[in-house]
Amino acid sequence: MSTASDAADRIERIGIAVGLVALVAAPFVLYPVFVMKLMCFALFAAAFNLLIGYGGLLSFGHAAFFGTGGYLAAHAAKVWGLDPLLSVLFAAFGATVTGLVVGALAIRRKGIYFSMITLALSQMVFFVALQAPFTGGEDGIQGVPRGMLFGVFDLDKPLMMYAFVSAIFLLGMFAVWRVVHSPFGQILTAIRDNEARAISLGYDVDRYKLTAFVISAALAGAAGGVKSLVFQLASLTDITWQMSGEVVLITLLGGIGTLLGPVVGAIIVVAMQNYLATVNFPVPVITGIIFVVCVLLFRRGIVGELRHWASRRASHEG
Amino acid sequence: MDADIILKATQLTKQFRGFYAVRDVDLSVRRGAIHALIGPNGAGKTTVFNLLTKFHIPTAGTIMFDGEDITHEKPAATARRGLVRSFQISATFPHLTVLENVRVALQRPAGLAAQFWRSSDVLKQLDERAIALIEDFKLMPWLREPATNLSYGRKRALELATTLALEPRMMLLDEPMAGLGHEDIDHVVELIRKAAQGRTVLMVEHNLSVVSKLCDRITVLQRGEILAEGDYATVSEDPRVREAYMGKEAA
Amino acid sequence: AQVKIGILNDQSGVYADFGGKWSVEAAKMAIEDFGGSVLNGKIELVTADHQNKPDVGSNIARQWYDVDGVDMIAELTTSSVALAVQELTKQKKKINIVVGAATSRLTGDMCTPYGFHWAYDTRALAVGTGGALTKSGGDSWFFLTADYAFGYQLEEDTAKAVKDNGGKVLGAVKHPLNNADFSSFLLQAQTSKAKVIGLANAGLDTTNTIKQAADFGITTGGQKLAGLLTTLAEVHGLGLKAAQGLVVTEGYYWDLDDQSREFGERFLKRTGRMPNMVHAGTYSGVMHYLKAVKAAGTKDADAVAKKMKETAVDDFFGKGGKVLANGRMVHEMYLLEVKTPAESKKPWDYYKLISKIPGEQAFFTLEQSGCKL
Amino acid sequence: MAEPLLKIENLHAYYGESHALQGVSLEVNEGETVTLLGRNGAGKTTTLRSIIGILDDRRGSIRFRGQELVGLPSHKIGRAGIGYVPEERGIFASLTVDENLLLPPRVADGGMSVAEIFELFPNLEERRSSPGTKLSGGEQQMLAMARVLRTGARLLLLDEPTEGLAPVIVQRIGEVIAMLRGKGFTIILVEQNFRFAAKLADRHYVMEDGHVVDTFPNSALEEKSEALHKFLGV
Amino acid sequence: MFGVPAQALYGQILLGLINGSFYALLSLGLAVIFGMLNVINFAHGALYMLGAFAAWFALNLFGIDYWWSLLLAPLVVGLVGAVIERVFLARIKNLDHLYGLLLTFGLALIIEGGFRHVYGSSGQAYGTPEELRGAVNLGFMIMPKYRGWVVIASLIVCFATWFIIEKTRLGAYLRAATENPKLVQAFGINVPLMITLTYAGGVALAGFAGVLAAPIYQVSPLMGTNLIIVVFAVVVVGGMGSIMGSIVTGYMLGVLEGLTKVFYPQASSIVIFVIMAVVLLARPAGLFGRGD
Ligand SMILES: Nc1ncnc2c1ncn2[C@@H]1O[C@H](COP(=O)(O)OP(=O)(O)OP(=O)(O)O)[C@@H](O)[C@H]1O
Ligand SMILES: Nc1ncnc2c1ncn2[C@@H]1O[C@H](COP(=O)(O)OP(=O)(O)OP(=O)(O)O)[C@@H](O)[C@H]1O
Ligand SMILES: [Mg+2]
Ligand SMILES: [Mg+2]
Repeated sequence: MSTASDAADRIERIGIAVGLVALVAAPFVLYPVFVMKLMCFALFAAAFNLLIGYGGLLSFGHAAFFGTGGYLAAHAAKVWGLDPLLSVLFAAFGATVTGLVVGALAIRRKGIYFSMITLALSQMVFFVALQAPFTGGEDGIQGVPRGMLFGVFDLDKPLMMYAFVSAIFLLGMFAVWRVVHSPFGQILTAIRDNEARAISLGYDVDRYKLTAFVISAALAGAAGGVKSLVFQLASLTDITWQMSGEVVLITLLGGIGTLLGPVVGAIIVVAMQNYLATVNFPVPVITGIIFVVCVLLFRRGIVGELRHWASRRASHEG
Repeated sequence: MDADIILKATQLTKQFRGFYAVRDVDLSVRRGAIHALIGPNGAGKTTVFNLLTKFHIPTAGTIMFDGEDITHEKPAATARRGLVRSFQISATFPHLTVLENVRVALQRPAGLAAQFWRSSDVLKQLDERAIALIEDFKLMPWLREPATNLSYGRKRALELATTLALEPRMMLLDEPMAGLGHEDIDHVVELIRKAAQGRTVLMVEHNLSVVSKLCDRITVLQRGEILAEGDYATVSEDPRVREAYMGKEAA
Repeated sequence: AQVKIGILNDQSGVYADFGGKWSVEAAKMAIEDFGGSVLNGKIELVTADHQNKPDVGSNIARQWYDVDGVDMIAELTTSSVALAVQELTKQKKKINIVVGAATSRLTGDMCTPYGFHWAYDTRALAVGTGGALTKSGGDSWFFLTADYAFGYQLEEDTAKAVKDNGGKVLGAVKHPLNNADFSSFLLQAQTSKAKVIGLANAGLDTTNTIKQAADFGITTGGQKLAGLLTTLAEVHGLGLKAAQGLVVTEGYYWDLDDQSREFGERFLKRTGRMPNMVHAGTYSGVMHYLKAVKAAGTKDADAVAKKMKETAVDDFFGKGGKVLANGRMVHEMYLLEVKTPAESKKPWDYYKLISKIPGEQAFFTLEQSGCKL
Repeated sequence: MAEPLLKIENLHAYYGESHALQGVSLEVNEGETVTLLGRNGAGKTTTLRSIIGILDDRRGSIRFRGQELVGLPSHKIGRAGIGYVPEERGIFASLTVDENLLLPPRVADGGMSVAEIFELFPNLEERRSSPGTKLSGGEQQMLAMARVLRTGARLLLLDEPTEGLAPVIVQRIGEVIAMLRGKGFTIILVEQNFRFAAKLADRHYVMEDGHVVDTFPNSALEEKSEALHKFLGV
Repeated sequence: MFGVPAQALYGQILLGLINGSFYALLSLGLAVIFGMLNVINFAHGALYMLGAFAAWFALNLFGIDYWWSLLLAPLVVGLVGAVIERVFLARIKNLDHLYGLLLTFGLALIIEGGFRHVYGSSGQAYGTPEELRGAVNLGFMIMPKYRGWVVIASLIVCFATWFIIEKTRLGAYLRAATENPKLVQAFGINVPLMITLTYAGGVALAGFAGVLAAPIYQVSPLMGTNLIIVVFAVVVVGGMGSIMGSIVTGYMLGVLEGLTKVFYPQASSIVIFVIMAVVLLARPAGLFGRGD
């Protein structure tokens, strides 16, 4: 009976192998910056997916953490001259704190209420970013130095930067995978399924949810921090609610609750944004159409559909 | 206080917008007993359960569990003390497999719940115990089936298995036989009897033959208040109980 | 050798009218007027929508420079994108001409040898509307300011220009970005009895303020509205009924003289609308660049930038125009007032000229700019 | 002989991929009370859901008064005069007891009045204005029964109506069913409580694994007890 | 009070009430749709915009005046809503309501993006109807007549809607159908039709608000984009799904926001979110909510 889900896992493992090879080859074929951007979004989406895919919590305000991370890393690197790694860690830390506050408020409610609360709170974070003196208003923080990693590796060299970003990306993805496939992840899924029952089994569900929320926020913050080093700027776009929508799109398109989904989703969305920018067709319309098509036709997302297909085939054969 | 009494509720009262669902109930459950709470529909049995397990906050009264006042504790904390309930309307984790359902209950006592940095492979150590329970409840064929695909009756069995997995000091079972097929009832009675060894059980049950077979002591509730208490023979003789609950043809 | 020009701006967002695809048309016209080729090669045009996202913008710019062989990027509405692309352009040693973005930092602390800023900036708007309007009698001011850096800068610069010209500022109220209802703020402005209400905001915020001001009888009550960043495109959207009496500063108006009319009418024929200063500025910037390439005989950025700075601009757009070492194109600006429906005689007849502001007054000098080159 | 009130032929029903009913055929005559017996998971509930159309992934034929129900949207089935008391009771949390009671529209004349219903279930009258799901489990079951009695539906599908009820109430429900039977209602009853069902039914169908495996009149109960024991463990 | 003359305060309260009228109408529509369909209608802002555009088209293409538009535009928007429900939402009705949110989010992007592509972003002007031009001097402020009308119109429509849903049989059907549509349908009620009509009705309210807004704001593709987020907050504060809650909260928050504009204008756009956070701490179900 387990063969069906094994088959699905196998598909994803193949995907991971292909992905790793691609990761090594990519900087020689594609734009390093493009691939780095993609990794930032993939990590962001993976963090988001941790919440929705495994905790059943749809946060519609995740840009708050991504954006906060971006600003903090940019500020740390530019104004304080921190080491790039420390800047990213600082970003993750800041997002953790933000996540703790937002999460503590939001997990008091469930379902759609939860989404609305995260959305509203992220709007508050947006206004802080808009007004705080250090964020540079609509200009953003420009000219962020990439710096020297450990004072040795010059990240202005594209390949160095690429290696740095890849390392953080892989680490982040591993963290997500670990959390999902951990005892904690199992309890999280159980809580999503039936909260009252989990309570009656003695679980403090709020603590579990909050933990998941904070881990997710921290990773999103790290992703945002890396992004601001890659592009050498932090700006308001990363903290708007439209960005929160975008990460939902990425995850939905790739496959909610799958490990590779966020990566596949990010590849498509980022590539699409770049491509659509140069044709005379309004980007929001295309984005909207993808949303609608995904929801109507393949809710499992690309990776989810693949997994489903594999497991069906396996169970028919088996 | 009597050391023999594991659970003691005093003057327990619950009011819903002016309506007394439970009123001045004094309930003592002896350690090691199988105690039944019976009464007509709407008498307040489930409400008492909800109060004891902290799912409701009592309007008045105190609850002592094992000599400690738990009146104002959080539900999860009470569960961790070993006071665990099942639900009247079946409660499983629908998307988890049968094995995982049982394992979730085993995880907390085993200290394998909050670690987000460890591999879930560590959970395999719980499988043996989980499978033993699942076998007891004849659920082996569905071991890796998501709970949602089970029929109603099997869900009840699964829920019971999950509750037992916690090895609670005291179990509160809300109509454990409801929805079970006839063929299974005797089997579950045995399971409960076996599970009750070394622990205390408080159960709500409408199936009187089960009550008479299993329970040492019975409390009858009516309209939120205690109507009678005693062993099965005494209670079933009580004309008020017959009138209010058992009807003409009580066993 | 081919020359490739990229127009990168907002084509689907809030600034889609302000610049948008109309700027692309303007660039096309410039290329056609130039003859379509330079240095024995075709001039090509590519265009993209940066969606107001600096990362999208700089990604496209990077790709254009590295793969597609783009030599110059122009337009660049939205400050954050413009700053990001200008930084990149410096790294890649290409040329960029910012037309649509406002921030004077582009030729100030963030200036680069290869970055140019063409149509206007926050300083010019401040001096134009603030200074010139104060001189012509509007000497007490109240500001409605969008609550973020752009708004503050605009308010601060304008307030300074007002005071320098002997006016006084009676008060200011900061409103949130993307506010829909301005009646509350307008009421405060009304009770201040200031002669001029300065709108230090942009986009839909500005148009909504103007529209609602009409409802509350602000302009008919004798107060003047000054849209610090308002162009013909927005006035067109509002209609004269709502916009009448509004005072704006632009670097171009189609009905100023024969030269401007000639361009405006050709543009109208192609697009169905009259150009504002961003569209006209894009034309001018592209044209100036092409002339410089031709004169330098190479597309090498250093040589072209040098030529661009050496040569006077002085076309229909940049009257008396010259380019400073920091990339600032200094040219005449115009203080304009929106006509009443009765005054307007034909379609697109929207403005009357109040005064001309010489470029030297409108823009910072190299020393003032704070550019360290 | 006239066509039976309800005639099911070769009915297949699916929950997604799972094939829950695999060719069920049965007949119910006007005025008859039949039970569906069977172990947990035999397909009893599924049969009822297929009739009423809540489960619409079904194939085969279900004819009610000569009208084909397969393919009909479920509101038309309800309107045709079939009342359904679901296993999980289906009481609405956001409606008061009164609103719950009045919710199903009348589909035919001859339904009970609200006063008659409260006479039958006095508990409900007391709790009229409280939210439906705040009732105790047993009260909810009564409400679910009461609800369809109002509508005038002549064919009632009752899924384990005595589950979780106090013995007094079980007796009351038994009386209600007997009374309905006396009034000429047609009833399909799914019951685990076999002794209860035996007193009320004219005929029994035995189901297993999505099939009907046996049918016999109540009078044949004695002879069948052997076989039943095998199927049901009673 | 705080150095602000009482006169000015009255003015601001009145203005707040006008804004509150829009909040109330929009959040009411959202609450109806959420309460009955369990869908967070992200397209609400876009349909509000559509209402305004419908009035603009009517005037500029067919010469239909404001008063007819007030009637026709909501019908048109309702019709669009009915199509949306039938074509899209009906297909996902049994799924987690997350999908409803995502679907309508997508639709909002398409509608707004499309309009922006064709009509640009700076918007179109729509004049105030002849009868309501001009202003009355209330002593403490100049009150444009049209704005007074907005308050009256919205009050009437809000209370009519409330009555239909809370006091009629239809309302009970709708609430029941939210919980268990299949069962309600099995009782003989044509649930799919009812749901379509409800969605249509909910968005027609948004369309109505759009027409009311046209003479006040620029008729712009972006007019609903940011408003919608605020309205979500209003609905959360009021208690999601609570009809009365969303109406009362709409007006109340409009007034509170108006006052903030005097005392601390920068905060006026977040005051609603702050209130939301406070309310959720004190009363998780919202001011008028019935609990989870
Ligand atoms: N949350 C609540 N709000 C209002 N009334 C409630 C609530 N919970 C229970 N009640 C009422 O309290 C009374 C007792 O209900 P309870 O569920 O405890 O009964 P019970 O004894 O378990 O009955 P059953 O045997 O039918 O399950 C009932 O009348 C019920 O309607
Ligand atoms: N919602 C569902 N999804 C998938 N499978 C289901 C679902 N409901 C029931 N089944 C399956 O269909 C089969 C028949 O179930 P059904 O509920 O009809 O049994 P039943 O005879 O009513 O049993 P019980 O006495 O336990 O109520 C079972 O194998 C069950 O697992
Ligand atoms: Mg109960
Ligand atoms: Mg069943």
